This record gives sequence, structure tokens and C-alpha cells, in this order.
Amino acid sequence: MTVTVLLFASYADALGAASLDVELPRDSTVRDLVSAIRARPGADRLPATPLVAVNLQYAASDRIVLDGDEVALIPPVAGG
Amino acid sequence: MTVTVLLFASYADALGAASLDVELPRDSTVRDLVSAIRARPGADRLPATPLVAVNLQYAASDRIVLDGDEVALIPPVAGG
Amino acid sequence: MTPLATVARTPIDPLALLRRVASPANGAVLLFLGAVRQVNEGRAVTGIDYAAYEQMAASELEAIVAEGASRFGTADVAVEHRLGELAVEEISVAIAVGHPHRDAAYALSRWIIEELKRRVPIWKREHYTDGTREWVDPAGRPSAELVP
Amino acid sequence: MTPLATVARTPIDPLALLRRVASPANGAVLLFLGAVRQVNEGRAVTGIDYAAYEQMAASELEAIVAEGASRFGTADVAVEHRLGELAVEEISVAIAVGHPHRDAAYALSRWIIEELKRRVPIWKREHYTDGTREWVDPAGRPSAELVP
Repeated sequence: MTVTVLLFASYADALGAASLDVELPRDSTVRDLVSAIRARPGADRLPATPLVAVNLQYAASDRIVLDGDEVALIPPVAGG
Repeated sequence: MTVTVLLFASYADALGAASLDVELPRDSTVRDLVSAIRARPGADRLPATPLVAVNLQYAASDRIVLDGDEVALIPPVAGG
Repeated sequence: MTPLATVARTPIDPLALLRRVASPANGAVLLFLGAVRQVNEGRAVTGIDYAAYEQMAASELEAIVAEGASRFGTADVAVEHRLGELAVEEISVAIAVGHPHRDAAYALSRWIIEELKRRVPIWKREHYTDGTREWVDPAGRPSAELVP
Repeated sequence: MTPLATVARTPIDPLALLRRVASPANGAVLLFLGAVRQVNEGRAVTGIDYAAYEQMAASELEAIVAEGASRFGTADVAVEHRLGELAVEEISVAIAVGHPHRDAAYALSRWIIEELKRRVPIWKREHYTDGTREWVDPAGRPSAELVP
């Protein structure tokens, strides 16, 4: 399946895009998704285990990514 | 000398006046002043050692009261 | 701007205090408002009148504001206490502080309200729905603390 | 009134938030304002742009406000975070809370700003006088904390 991953702020700058389409086998976890992204050019500027949100909530690395999930990488937040 | 003592809030209510003239010998202290006031009708509703301000500042009980000092009894404060 | 401490009979304008503490150096601004509550310790309140030893209240408030500004390292402090008859929901006291950092802004704001309640000679008389009025005596205040 | 949490591109109106949390039950109202500082960690700043994962920022902020209101026992909470380009001194975030007692008002206000900074997906890029721009990365944030 194809998962679209939203990117923001410094991560969007590092990967040169506001989103990435990532090809993943079924039953892949958040951890697998991050590994796939780490192969992309510029991803070396990301931390080893970036925060991931699935459907607007912070997700654990063993969470299964389902077709249709809204997935995003979350750089260290700096609101306020 | 005659010292005019300002009264406020519950103390003014207790003594039935916004100020009292108190006759004191020279070199009297704040403590002496309080003793003199305690003889007045209604003063039994005051605490044994009410706070006293002299010239707009809280004063210790051994402070000498001078002619011309502005003296006030200060009930427990309740601002805010 | 120079710290401001006022005791006044006119309504408090919180926005004026906020403007007073604004500065490009401040990452944090905090405004505390004390207001007349409808219920205090279980009794229905219709209003409060605030009385003061006005000259001393002004000088104590100025001393608190100056000491707070110096302790916490900012000149952006503005405090106003209202006197007279206040209805429920009216603002009795406003404390505005500006500081580069929020930790200090919260600490300074808190320090000022506690000092104000501890030592500024202001008294309040609550008016109750049954028509009675009573001076509020904050229980257990150790008066000796205030003597030098 | 029901708690309010907003992420918006328009300037924040602090007075509107204050009005929102006013209630005859509240003896204390606290307004926290975060603003753009001219100097941050020694560098001269000309402005900041705030970006967000807008939908998630809104839902995280709503969750914080709801949790804070419930923990501290008041519905009078209103929070607004600004997005887009802000000049020095402009307000980036406003947190208004009303509570019967000041202890809880201070604690709730503080709790909300800390939670907001910990978990709402908003990012800021500082603009410096030399024309450069940099995303602010709050050092040492342990990201694992945010995972359920």
C-alpha cells in the first residue's frame, strides 16, 4: 500500500517536500515506516526515532499503519 | 502630648470613631499608646496587640511615639 | 517603563495595565485580576466595599512593586487596587507583569499578590443578600510578622 | 462558558479571551500572553513565523484545555495560538483562565502553557537581523514521552 506522510518545519526542509509517498507492505508498523523514510535523501538530518502521529495522535513505534491512516512526522515542537 | 490615632474598618466600628485623641507622657512607646487605647469603651473588641503604623510604616511596640507622628491602628488587612 | 502602583476609586482598565508592561524584551506577560465573587465561604455576596488607609496603602503598594521589580529583574510591573463599592464580578485588583521569561513572570505575579494581601492596609466589607455587612477578617493572620 | 481552544492566523484579542472566562463564581482571572522577543539566546530577532500541523494542533489544544478544565474544576478556560508571520511584541499565544481561587488559577494557567509547549505540533522559525531564518529546536526534549 501507499502511505502519504506529512512533513513539517525542519523535517520538510530536510527532505525537500511537504509530504512523501511511501510504499509499505501490509501490517507494517510505524517503525517500518520510519526505516523506509530514512532511506530517502536528506533523511540523515532527522533523528533516529522521530515522533510520528497517526490520525492526529502521537503513535507508538509498534503501531500498525493501516491503509487510509493520516500519518505525519512531528519535529520537536516549539509552540508558545 | 496629644496623639491623634487613626482607626479603620472593624476597629473604627468597635471604638465608634475614625480617630481618637490620646493623651500620653513624653517618651511613651507604641505599647503605652495601645494600653491607653485599651481603656476606651469598645476597645475590648480589639486584639491584645493590634498592629500599629507610625508615619505610614508598621511600627514595633517599643518604638517611641513623637509629637507630630502620624499614628494608626491597623486591623488585619484583607486586600486583593 | 517605570513600575506603577495605584490605589484608586475608579474602575480598573486591564488593557491599560497590559499596555503599560508591553516591551520588545518581554517573552511573557501575565495579568492577574481579582474579582468580587458571588459566593464566599458559603454566603451569598451582593457586593464588597473596600476601605483603605489610603496614603499608607499607596506607599506599601509602591514598596512591593519596587521590591518585586528589583528582585525579579524587570521594570514592567503595574498594579492597581480599587477602593469603594464594588458589585459582583467587578475587578478589585489587577497585577500586570512583563518579563523576558515566563518562569519569572509567574513567580513575580504570585509574589506581588501574596505580599499585597499580607501587608497593604486595605479592608473589605462584604454585603450579603440578607442586607447585613461584615468586615472580612482573614483568620489566623499572625500580626507580629509585619513589625520590623 | 465551554472551554475554548483555537489556532488562528488572525491577531489575538486578549480582551475577548478575558470576557470569555468572566463569571460571578471567579475570584481570580489569569491571562498569560506569550510574545515575540527582540532577542533570543543572544541573537537579534526581527520576527517569527509559526507553522503548525493545523488539524492536530487544534485537537491537541482542545484536549489540553478539556483536561485542564476537568483537573482544576473550572469551565472558564480560553486558549488561542497564533500562526503565520509575527513581528516583535506581537502575541503568539494567550491563555485565559477563571477560577474561584487564585491558587488554582495560577496552577492551571501554568499547566496549560507547559502542556502546550510539550505537545502541540507548532513550530517557529526565527528571522534574524542578518536575513537568515532558523527553525527553533528546543534542546534536549525527550521525544519518547509523547508516545502513548
